Amino acid sequence: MRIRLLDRGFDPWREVAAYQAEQPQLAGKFGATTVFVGTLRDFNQGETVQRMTLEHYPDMTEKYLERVCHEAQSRWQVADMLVIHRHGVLAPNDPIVLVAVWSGHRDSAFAACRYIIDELKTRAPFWKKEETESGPRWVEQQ
Amino acid sequence: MRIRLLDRGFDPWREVAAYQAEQPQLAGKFGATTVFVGTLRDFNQGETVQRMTLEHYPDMTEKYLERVCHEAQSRWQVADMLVIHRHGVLAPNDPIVLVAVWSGHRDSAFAACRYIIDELKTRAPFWKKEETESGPRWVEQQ
Amino acid sequence: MSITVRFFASIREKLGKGEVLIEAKGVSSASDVWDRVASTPIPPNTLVAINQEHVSLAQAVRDGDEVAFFPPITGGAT
Amino acid sequence: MSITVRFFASIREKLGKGEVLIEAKGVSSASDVWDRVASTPIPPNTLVAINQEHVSLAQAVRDGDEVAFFPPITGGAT
Repeated sequence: MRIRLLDRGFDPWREVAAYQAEQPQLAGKFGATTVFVGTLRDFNQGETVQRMTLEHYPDMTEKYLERVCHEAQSRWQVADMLVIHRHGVLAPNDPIVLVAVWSGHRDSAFAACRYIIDELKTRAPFWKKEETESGPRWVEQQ
Repeated sequence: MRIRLLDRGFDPWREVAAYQAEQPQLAGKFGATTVFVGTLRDFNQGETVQRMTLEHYPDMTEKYLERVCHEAQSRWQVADMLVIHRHGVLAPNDPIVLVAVWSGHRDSAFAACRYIIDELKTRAPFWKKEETESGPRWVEQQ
Repeated sequence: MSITVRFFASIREKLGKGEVLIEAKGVSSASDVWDRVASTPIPPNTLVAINQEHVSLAQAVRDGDEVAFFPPITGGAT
Repeated sequence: MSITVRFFASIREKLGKGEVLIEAKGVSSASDVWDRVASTPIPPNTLVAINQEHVSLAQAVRDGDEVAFFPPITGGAT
């Protein structure tokens, strides 16, 4: 299991491939991988987004990401997990978050992946500030 | 949207990255990508799997994969889709199937990805034959 | 004209053939096609496609059709 | 000893500060901490963490604690 916070851009597919390649013990042992990638769109709530700043609460963020992953592991049969979350300044089309789950079967891979992204969204302390044509604004929870 | 049948091994993460890079019109327009990869395990129903042959019904397979993708597109807001399915002879740890969905939001990305893999499994004509220590056996639907 | 009959996977192996051509005369349903090409009853759960569309065994067959018999599908993932 | 108080995102901007130290004396709950550091009522839906654990405003605060106030979380994806 790996959890990373990054203050620079990342290629989610390269990260998944690299992580999987580093886990030779997984080879042949999993039947299902589910990956979710959240990406910054260039529009939101009717406005063009030029840039976004992601603020977080260092240490608390990692703690909650780990907790959510351990919860997923206790609820479903999960062979391995990788979570990467950006912070800092992002441009449209930049990946924001990656959640990858390796499992024996697709039911648990989908369920665990969905659980992690949903819980992350409400419990891991991150805040988005968008820069739009009408100035900066904090994104509000929907 | 792209649907491919392959008789050779493929790297799912490289395929997703390459396909996405070929769709510049998607950049900044999607917020969620969900990818599912099914991989051959080295054991099944208590036996070691040494090899697997995937037989399919040419033309009918492509037709049903396309149909399932179009159904997903009509049910959920989907920006793009990529489906790759192996046939021929596979070794353990080889990817069998890849389903990638790009969408505005994660609800539709997860739902469409799950729909495609579930429907594919019961409607697209593929059959698995495993080679185990006790000889070859056709995989039965569970 | 005639009817092309195709078999896949375990059914292909059991019958020892992948494809045969039969005369359309006297054949009105997919079920009749099976009886013409096989000497054994159709295995339970066998799926039928006519012109590459899933159909039932009772489906009407016409001259020129491609009729396929195969076991339940096991593609995709675990 | 004292209590470390941290603010994030829109609350940090509104208060114009990210972190302050206050005396623990006379402070018994997270709510008391807010009243000590801010002259305005706590914004609705504000979240509170003590020692980096989500808690309620009524949660007891002790000398040496780190208390954080922040708006609803908006990480992750759309």
